[in-house]
Order: sequence, then structure tokens, then C-alpha cells
Amino acid sequence: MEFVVMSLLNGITYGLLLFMLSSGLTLIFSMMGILNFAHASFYMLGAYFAYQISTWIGFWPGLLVAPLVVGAVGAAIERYGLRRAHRFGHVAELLFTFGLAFLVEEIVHLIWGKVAVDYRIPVELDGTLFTLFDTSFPIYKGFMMLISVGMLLALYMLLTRTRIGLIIQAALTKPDMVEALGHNVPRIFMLVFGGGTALAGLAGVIGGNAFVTEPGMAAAVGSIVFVVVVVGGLGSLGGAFVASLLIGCIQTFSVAMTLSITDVFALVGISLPEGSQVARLTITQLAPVLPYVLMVAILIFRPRGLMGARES
Amino acid sequence: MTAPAIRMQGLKKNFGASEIIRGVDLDIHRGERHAIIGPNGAGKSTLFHLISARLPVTAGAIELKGENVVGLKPFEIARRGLSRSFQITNIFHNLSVFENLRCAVLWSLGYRYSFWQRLAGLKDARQRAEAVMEEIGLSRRRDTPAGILSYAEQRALEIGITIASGADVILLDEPTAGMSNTETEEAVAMIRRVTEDKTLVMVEHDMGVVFGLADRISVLVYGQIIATDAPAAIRCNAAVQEAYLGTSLHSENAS
Amino acid sequence: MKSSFVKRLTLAASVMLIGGSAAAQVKIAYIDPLSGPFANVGDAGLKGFKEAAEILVNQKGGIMGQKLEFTGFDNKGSPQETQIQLKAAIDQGFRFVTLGNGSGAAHSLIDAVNKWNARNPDKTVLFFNYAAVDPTLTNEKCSFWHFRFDANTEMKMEAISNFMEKDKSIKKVFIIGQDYAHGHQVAKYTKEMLAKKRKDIKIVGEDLHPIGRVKDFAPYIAKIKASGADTVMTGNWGNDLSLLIKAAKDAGLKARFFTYYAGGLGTPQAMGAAGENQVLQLTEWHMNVPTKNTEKFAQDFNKKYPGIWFYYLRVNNMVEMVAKAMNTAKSTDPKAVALALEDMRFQNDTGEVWMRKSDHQAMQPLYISIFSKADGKTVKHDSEGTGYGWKTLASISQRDSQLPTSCIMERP
Amino acid sequence: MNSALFPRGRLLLWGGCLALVIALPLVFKSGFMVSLLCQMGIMVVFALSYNMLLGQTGLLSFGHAVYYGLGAFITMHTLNLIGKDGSPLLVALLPLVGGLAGLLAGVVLGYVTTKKAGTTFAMISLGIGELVAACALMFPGFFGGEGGVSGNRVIGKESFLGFTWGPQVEMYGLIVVWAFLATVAMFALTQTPLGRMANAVRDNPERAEFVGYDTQRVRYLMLILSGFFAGIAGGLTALNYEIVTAETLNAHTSGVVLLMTFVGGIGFFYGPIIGAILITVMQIVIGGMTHAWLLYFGLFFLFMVLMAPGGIASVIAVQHKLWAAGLFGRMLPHYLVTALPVLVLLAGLIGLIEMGYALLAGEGVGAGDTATRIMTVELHLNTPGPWLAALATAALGLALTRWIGGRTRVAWNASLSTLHGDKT
Repeated sequence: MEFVVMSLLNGITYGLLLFMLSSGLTLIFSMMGILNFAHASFYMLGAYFAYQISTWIGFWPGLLVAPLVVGAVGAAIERYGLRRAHRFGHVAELLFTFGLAFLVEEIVHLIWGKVAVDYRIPVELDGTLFTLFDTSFPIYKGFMMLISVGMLLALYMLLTRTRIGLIIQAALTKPDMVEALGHNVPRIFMLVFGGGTALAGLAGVIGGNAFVTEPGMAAAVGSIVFVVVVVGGLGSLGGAFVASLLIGCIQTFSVAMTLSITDVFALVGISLPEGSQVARLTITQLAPVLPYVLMVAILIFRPRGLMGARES
Repeated sequence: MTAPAIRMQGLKKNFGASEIIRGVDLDIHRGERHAIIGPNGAGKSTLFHLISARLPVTAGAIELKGENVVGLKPFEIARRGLSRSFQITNIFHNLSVFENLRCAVLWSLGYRYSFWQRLAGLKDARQRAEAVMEEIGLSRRRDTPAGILSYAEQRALEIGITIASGADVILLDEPTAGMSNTETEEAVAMIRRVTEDKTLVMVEHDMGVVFGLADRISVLVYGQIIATDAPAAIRCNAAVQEAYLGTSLHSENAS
Repeated sequence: MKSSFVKRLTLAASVMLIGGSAAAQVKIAYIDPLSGPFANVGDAGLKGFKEAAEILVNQKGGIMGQKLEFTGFDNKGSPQETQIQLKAAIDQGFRFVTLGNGSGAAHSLIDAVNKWNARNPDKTVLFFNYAAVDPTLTNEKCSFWHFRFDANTEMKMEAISNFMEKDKSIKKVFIIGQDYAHGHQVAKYTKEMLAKKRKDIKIVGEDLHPIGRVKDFAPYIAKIKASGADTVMTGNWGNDLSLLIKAAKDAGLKARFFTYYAGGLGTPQAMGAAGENQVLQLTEWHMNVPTKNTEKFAQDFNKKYPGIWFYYLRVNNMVEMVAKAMNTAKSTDPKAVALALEDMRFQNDTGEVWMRKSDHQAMQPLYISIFSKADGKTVKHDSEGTGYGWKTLASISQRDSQLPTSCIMERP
Repeated sequence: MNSALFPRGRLLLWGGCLALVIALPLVFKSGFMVSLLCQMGIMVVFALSYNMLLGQTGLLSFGHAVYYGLGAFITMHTLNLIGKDGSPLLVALLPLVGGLAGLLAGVVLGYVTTKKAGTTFAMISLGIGELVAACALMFPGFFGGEGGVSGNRVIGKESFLGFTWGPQVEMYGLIVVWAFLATVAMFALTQTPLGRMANAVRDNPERAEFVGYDTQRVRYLMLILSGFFAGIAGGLTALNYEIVTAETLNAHTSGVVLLMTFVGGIGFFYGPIIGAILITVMQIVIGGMTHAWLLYFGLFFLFMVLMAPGGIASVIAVQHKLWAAGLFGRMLPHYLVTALPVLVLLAGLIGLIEMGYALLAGEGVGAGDTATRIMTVELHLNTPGPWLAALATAALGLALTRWIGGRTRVAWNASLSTLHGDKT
């Protein structure tokens, strides 16, 4: 019981962080059709900016300023780079973001060095929030959940209660239609890209000190956010939310499984030959690759994703 | 007596809750030129999509030359000798005119997925593609990428790809849409020429073309065939006049 | 390498066209990642070698009057590129190479060097390994042309298990590691050795996780906690280690972590306060081992290269031992140097280093230390500016880390 | 029109290229250079196989290294299986084994991946690539763990026509033969019904279905064949380096081949060849010259995406057309005039980047190098002088480039319109 509750809490925290990252990507992917390979780079930039700002004026202003700066950088990149690449089609766009991810990492190396920076959790949030069955739950994780849920609500309000939000929603499912109705689609694209990257930046601000702020952090989450978007389904923020939590929980719970592949097959009545390496693998070992298995399975059997509105 | 080229029985298509095709029964005889007309939104293009398996059928049966084809994939239907064109030009944009046509003849000549034969050595494919190119009047554009052809030329290529395979049942979806009068005349002549001895079904808005080409006409209104008959009979059919001709035929003719 | 862009360009061009150049000094090619994700490790190593060569050899008269020089070759961490860079080094007249990062690259290099020497017996090359710890390199795959100056995984585990043997507070051990050769080896040796030395210790769990893929270790920690382990054994390095320690602290796990790699290259900084009194490491040296010269050397180094902390004493050992071998042999021929290195006993600041002849594995004193608050006395120096430093718990003489080898060496 | 696969002009071109690659090691004798050439040869095959998917069938794959890597591993295991008593002839044929392994991998994995095209295919290939790469680390029995699998390509007592494959030059010869055969085969494939239908499927999958082709089958076959050639490249890698490690089949390798192919140009058969050669040179030669190479590489790549999305091959193709139309002479002075300010701009930028690297990530006296030498001039980076100079150079270059570049653009557009005017 203790284990289940703690795992659930951990899974949800991780899932919410994933959602912060993937919500922006879903918006960008669905509206602009761009597989933004640099999305995780903005997450990294968020963490580094927050670190830099926190050394100057503290963590709290950084929490606000860093995502805005990241968003501004994102919007500028859309305006002066991506928009140009857009003319040459989706492959060019994708490769642009591919190259961008590369460049961002190198620039981070150059400015902040190649090892982790000392980006710490602020003292106010350092400590134990509550102790459950003698396992402590840190305040900071609670704070992360708070921020994610707050962001989720804000995003929901923005999308359902404002004009621009309604246009974005419409554009998610029917991008051509919105253009046909005479909206300034390039400007909306710029806003969405800026907004999406700002969300990634915010995830970086609160994820950077919870985990480690170092130049490899973008690559570490780079592909998992794609998994979330694909599993959740194109054009569906709700899907991304469900997929984030699902993947968060799958990863936490599968670690708890000590079953091996042999055991799994034994459950369905197939006995595998002893001793092969495959047979000895445990679910725990497989935990971090399970999302990819899930993604491939989803793409094969339900290409539109869990809650997707369209296929491509 | 041989089975009809196409036989539709109780054919239905729903998009969500809305019924677009609401029970079509129609036989297309072999060798006839059959036109399907009807007001916008009547479901003419949808009917074509169902026959050619671009869209899945909701209910009912379609037989192609006596063989049930519901549930087959588009390429399987194409291999059974049905070929269609599209209302919105649907060609291979980066390939040249000649390559477009050669692609269209390869399967029917039995080259399938061959990667052991040189294209250049396939004399029959070349000759057939060139013959079609001649017929649709694009010989001098042979090596031009299809994407940069003029609109009328692309429409001609569209028909060329459709007939190139030598299919004996041909579906043309608004072959003359958007053409000028002289272009239309040329197109009609060409269609007449290339569908000689074949079964032709076409959707067309230009009543001049319809009444000039068709042996029989079916009128589709709100997903149902309200009449099928020879052109002259259709012209006098009261139901047709009420539902369709009375309102829009004149304006269609005028445009 | 202070040479200019243009100089390097012309050098590269000339090498491409004519190949080779005469050696005016003793040159060692340093083949390690100097760009990309692992560049920090490679960069720190290269600076260490340059500094050691300068202070420990060149300022003391050099090698038979010649200067010892290290030149960096960027293998980008790739085994394939390692071989290309080896060829580049050979072209430029290098007869000695050193590499430390990545067993993949080390295997690739040892293979390439063996083959090169077999195919070009008049232009042999010698490989000094300063950090690749796969035991096979001095066992099944041992080579006359390879010398290892770092203790291998198995020896390190021997030292750790000896320590565990005496510590009766250890009752339940959990093993967690990265799912690749190194992690597998650590797990295997832990189980074997503990079974021999302390039958009462229970292995309460064993987990392998894909390398560099886990963002949140909380579930693993939850599992460790549920198992009731008081001790965790891990071969993890880099972020996989820092994140593990951080997650343990978050969940209030009170177990001790025995590690291989907590001491350097950014890990202390990344784990910070989370590691206090919980993380132990095994190394050949740390800042708070009282020494005559090394302490000052390290301080000077840290001052000179802000942001990089001196970590590898074995780099100094290697530089001094190689220089000594060359001076003894009065030759810079790889074969003569190799013969002189064999069975060498060298007194460094911490004790005796012995290069065993049978497998070319260096035996050296090792230390087990714990991450504690710097207090200016026993923990005189902190690590990487964190306010925490390493406190020695036990020292192991080189004799106590020796293990038999299965090496059957082909000697030229 | 050309009805033969090798009309005289093409025969001359291919023969000339073959002669050139055979002659190269006679000029570049150093071991490094020969190793570099070997790597290029392998990458050419790999990139061409990738373009069978991307350029010819329109399939963007993020997991092509899987076929390359599996080909390499199987080749290496086969080499070790043959053992000491084999003959050099067998060794020379091993890349074929790699090819078959790649083909088999294509048959199995392709069945899953090619069900869909477009984004779905891209994402499935990414997922499968990650899975296979993860497996490579989990199964050290087959993949050799971190150390990889190694072998010795010199086996047998006798040589084969004097070849033992020991010396690098002989290996180069073997690579040239295989690379040439593979290139010819891949080119020939573009001239077959399947090759052409792959283009059709790329352009318009729907229409391809309506002319009787199962697009899924076309994609599947193309992926299998592409896997075959990638496997050959993998087999050559195994023989060349005599070691195969798990990173042969990871995402990084897949990314590199994508970059090579794109930079070279996906619209032309020879594009990937140019890309493979250029990127290999950049990685290894420029990588050896400056630590900023990754930055240069990233900037170059972004520049290509934004300015020449058709790749280098498309730039060459346009020049060729201009040449054929007799317009190249008109453009040449413009090119030369533009080159000048561009060089100034580049000099300024390179100066800034190199100084930045020296200051921030230098490996000289200290991590914060304050003195560096560029162009044999000692620069003091803690003073504003060098920075201002570099900045001014870059600014001047930029201004001049914009000014002269604008005029060149006018001339360029004029030439292009003449060119297209001639055609229509």
C-alpha cells in the first residue's frame, strides 16, 4: 500500500512535468505540423536562464522571467528561421529544428560549460512536505505539482475563454479553415510557437533544480516528449495530459515489477526456454523503454493516438 | 448476358449522423457512356469514391463486372480494370509528363514491383505511354515536370493517367471543370476518342458536355437516384425538372 | 594546445599530403572526447596530463633532456573515430597513445594497436590506459602493448567488499546499476564477493536501468526503501548517479551508497548537500588524503583552471612512471619502454604503485571516503566548491587490492 | 532520349569517378588520409541507401542506423565464425552477409514501420530505433556490451590475388569495389519499375493506389532494399574498423546519415554522395582543427536548410543548367564579386567564434584563456581591441554582403527568368 501510494505520487509528479513539456509541443505539432526537435532545448534553456537569473536576483523572479525570455527567443526563432524554412516544406522545418537543437546544446556548452551548474532548490522549498508511512514527500515536488496544475488551468482558461484561444483550438483541428476565415495565421503561429516554448521553459525552470541542470538534459527528455504527443494524439491537449500521466505512472510502476519476461509468458501459459537473455529480462529493466513500446504499438493499432482528432 | 459493368444495390454512405448516399440502385451497362448529374452536395463525388474504394461503404453492394468489390482496396479495384480521375487534379507533381503516364501503365503491363528490369528497356510501356501522351496532346511537354504544367494541361494529364492503364471501366470526375469553352470542346473530343469501346461514367456540371457525350444520364439528388434514362427522356422528366433542372440547369448552362 | 587555428590548419594539410613528421620531443597522443557530451571529462583529463607533464617531468629536466608533450585528438567518444584518430596520430609520428573514457573506445584502441603492431612491427605503438576499467582489458583481452594505471572494476569491488566485510552494520544490500557491461560487472562482483566474505549479508534487491534514460529515480528509491536495504551498491556515474542520490534525499532514504564515481567531474556539484554522510566512494586519492606534493599540485591546478577540479592522481602516476621507464630504458622506443614499465615499483605520494608484469595492471593504494561537511580539519578541502568534501574511512594498500589474472600475454 | 542505363556520357562520368577514387590513395599516402577515405566510402553507401527512403520514396526515417548496425554486427559475428582458417576471398564477400542481415531486418521491422507513411512512419522509425538501441545495451551476449564485438579481418594462410586486407590501403580497395557496386546497383534501381513507382508513391500515394499499386508494398520493398544497402555499408564498417559497438545503431548514427543526405541534396541521386564526403571531412578534418567545429557544423547546417534546402546537389544542378544555357559566364563575375564580402563576413565571424571559444572553453593556459594566437598574431582577449576588430570585420562583411548580394540577386533572378523563359 505504501509503495502504491508513493509510486502514484511520483508517477503523477513526473507525468505533470512531462505534460508541461508536451503541452507546448502538442500545440506546435498540431497547429504547425512541425515535429519540433528543439522543444527539449527550450526546456534546457529555461533551466539555464533560471539558474542565471537566480544567481542575480533569486529564484522567484526567475520563475516568471525565465519562461518569458525563453518564449521571446522561441518567437524570434519562429519569425526569423522557421517561417523561412516553412516555405520549403515539413522536412526542411523539421531539419531546421534538428539543427537548432544541435546549436543550442553547443551554445550552452560554450556559455555555461560542459558540467552541471549549481542550480539549487530555493531554501523556502527545501524540506519535507509530509511523511507517509515513513517515506517523506519533498515540498518541492508539491510545488512542481502546484505549478503544473496551475499552468494546466491557465492554459484551459486561455483556450476556452479568449478569442485567440478559440482560434487556436479551431486551428488545432482544422488549420486550413482558420486561414480561410482570414486570420493572420503566421502571427498566430508565432504566438503559439513562442507560447509553446515558454511552457517548455517553465518546465525547465522547475525541473532544472529538481533534477540536474546540465547540457545533456535536453537530449535526455527529447524523445520522450514525442512519445507523449504521439500517444496522446495529434491536436489533443487532453490526450497529451492523459498520455503524460499514463507514461509517468507506467514508468514508476513498472520499476516495481520484478517479473521477468519468462514470468509474463508463464502467466499466459507459455513457457520460454531457460537461460536465454531475453527470458531473463525483468520488467524493471525494460521500464524506461516501455514508453517507446507503447508508442510503436499505438502507432500501429491506433495511429491517431488515444484522443487524437486526426492522423497527420 | 454478361453482368453489367457496375451494379450498385442499396448503396449507403454515412458521415457520422448525416446520410450522404441514401440507397442507390444503379446498373451501368458495358460500353455505355453514363453521366451522373445533380445539384451541388447531392453526393456525386462521394458515389465515385465509394465505387473506387476511396471511401468505405456503409451499407449495400457494389459489383464490378459481376464481382463484388466492397471491402477491396483501391489498388485491387484498379487491378480489376476500373480507373478513375479526380475533380481536384491528382497527379505526380515532381515527375515528368512521360513518367506520369508510364507509371500509370506499369501495373497493367504486368511489371508489378519489378526491380530487376530496366524501365528504359520496357518497350511496350514506353510505347503505350507515348501513345497516350499523343492522344491527350501533351507530346511536346514530354519532359516537363507535371507540377509546372498549365491547368488545362494538368487536367488533360489527369485523364491521360486514368485511361493509360487500359482499364475498360472509366470514371471521370468533372473532367472539364474550370476549362474555357474551346478547352472544353477539345476535352470532349478527346474523351470521346479515348473512351471508344469502353464503359465511361462521369460526373459533370457542364450540361453541354453531358448531353453531348452521354448515352444515359442518372440524376442524383440528396443521395438518391431519382431518374435514369436517355438524355432526351431526362430532359422531359417531370421529377428531374422539379428537383433539379428547373432551378439550376439554366444557371449551370449560363455559366 | 596553444597553437593557432592557421597553424593547425596548415599542419593538418601538410599531414594529409605528405604524412608523418619528425619527433623532436617525446609526444603522447591523448585520444579522448574533446567535443560533444563527454567533452568535459576529456578536457579535464587533457589539462591534467599537460599540467603533470610540465610540473612533474619537464620542470625536472624532462626525459633525457627532451620535453614530454601531450596532444589532444578528439575521438568524440566513438570507437570508430578512435581508430581514425589513432591513424592520424601515427601519421604525425606519435608512438604513444593514451585513452581513458569509454570501454568501447578502449576496446577499439587496444584492438587497433595490437593489429597495427602486428602489421607494422617496425613502427609499434604503446597504449597507456588511464581510466577504462573493464577487467577484460587486463584479463582475456590483455595485451603486451597496453598498460592500465587505474584499478579495474573487479579490484575496486574487492576493496569495497573488504571494507564491507568489517562493517557489521551492513546487513541488507541493494544493487542498482546501469544496464550495460560495467553495471552488469559491478552487480556480478558484488554478489560473488559478498557471498564469499559475508554470508550474513542479504542482497535484498538488484535493479538495472538503461543508461542515461531515467529522469526521476524516485520509483527506484521507493523500491530500495521498501526492500529495507541499509546499503546501496552502485556503479553509476554522471547524471545517473547524481539523480539517484538526489532522489534518495528527497524520499528520506537513509541508506549508504557505495560508489565508484561520486568524486569528480561535476558529480559532487550536481548532488550537492544530498550526498552528505550517505555517499561513499573508492578512489586512488582525494583532496583530504594527506600528501606531500599532490595537495599543492591539486590546489595549483584548481586555481589555474577554474571550473575544473583535479581528480585523477593516476594521471600523475602515469606521467611519472612513463618518464621513469623511458629514462631507465634510455630509449623512447615503445617496446623498450614497455619492458621498462613491466614490474616497475614506483613510490608516489600515497604509497607504492606496482605495475604487474603478468597483465600490465597497476596496483596502487586505494581509499574509501565519505562525503561530509568540510570542517577545515579532517575534511580540509571541499569538493568542487560545494562545502562538502571527502573524509577517509579506510585506506587499502596495493597488496590488498590484488586479484589473480587470467591473462595469457603474447609477448613479442 | 537515353534508353540505355549507361549512355556514353554517363559511362564516362562514372568511369572518371572510379578512376579518381582509385588514384586518391596514390596522392594521399598517409594512413590518416586513407582511413578518412575509407570512412567516406562507407558513408557514401550508407547515405545513398538512406536516400532510397527519404529522397526516392519520401520516407523520413529516424532509425536507419538499425539496418546499418545490424549488418555490421552480423558481419562481425560471421567473420569470427569463419575463424582463422577462412580465406581472404570469404572476407571480401562478407559485406554481402551484412547486406542480407540488413535486408532481413528490413523484412521484419519494415513490415511494421511501412504500414504508414509521413509523420507516422517517422515516429515509428524513431520508436523502433530507440528500442533496438536500448536492446543493444541490454544484450551484451550478442552486441558485446560496451566493448562491442571485435574481430580480425586478416585470416587464412594464403592471400587472395595478393590481398590479405591487412594494410589499410587494401581495405580501401575493397571498400571502393563494394561502394562502386552498391552505387551502381542503387542507381540502376532508380531506373526500374519499382524505383519509379517509389517516386510516384512519394509524390502522390493516393494516385499510385488508383493506378494499381499497393503503396504499402512499394514502401515495404523500398525499405527492405534500402536495408540491404545499409547493411552492406555496415558490413564494410565492421571490416574496416574490425570492431562494432552498440553506437553503430543508435539515434546519433541515424541523425548523422540524415544530415549527410539532406546537406548533399535529396532530390538528386548523387546528392548524398556529396553530403557524405563533405560531412565526413567536416567531422574529422575540421574537428581536428578547432574545438568549435560543432558550432560551425550547426551553423552550416542551418544555413543550408534556410538558403539551399535542395542541398548542394541542387545548387550544382542550377549552375549546370545555367552553363548549358550559356548564362553561367554572365553570373560568374557576380559570384566572384559576392565571394569577397562573404569572405570578409566569414573572417569576422570565425574570429569572434574562435576568440569566444578560446576565452570560454579554451584548453590553453587556463580555461579562461585571455591570450590566444589567431593568424600568428597574439591577441589579448581581456582587452576590447580584438573583439572590436572582429566585430567590425563581421559588420563590414555583413553590410557589403547585403549591398553586393542584393545586386547579385537581381542578376540571378534575371538569369533564372531567362533560363525558364528559354524553356517555355
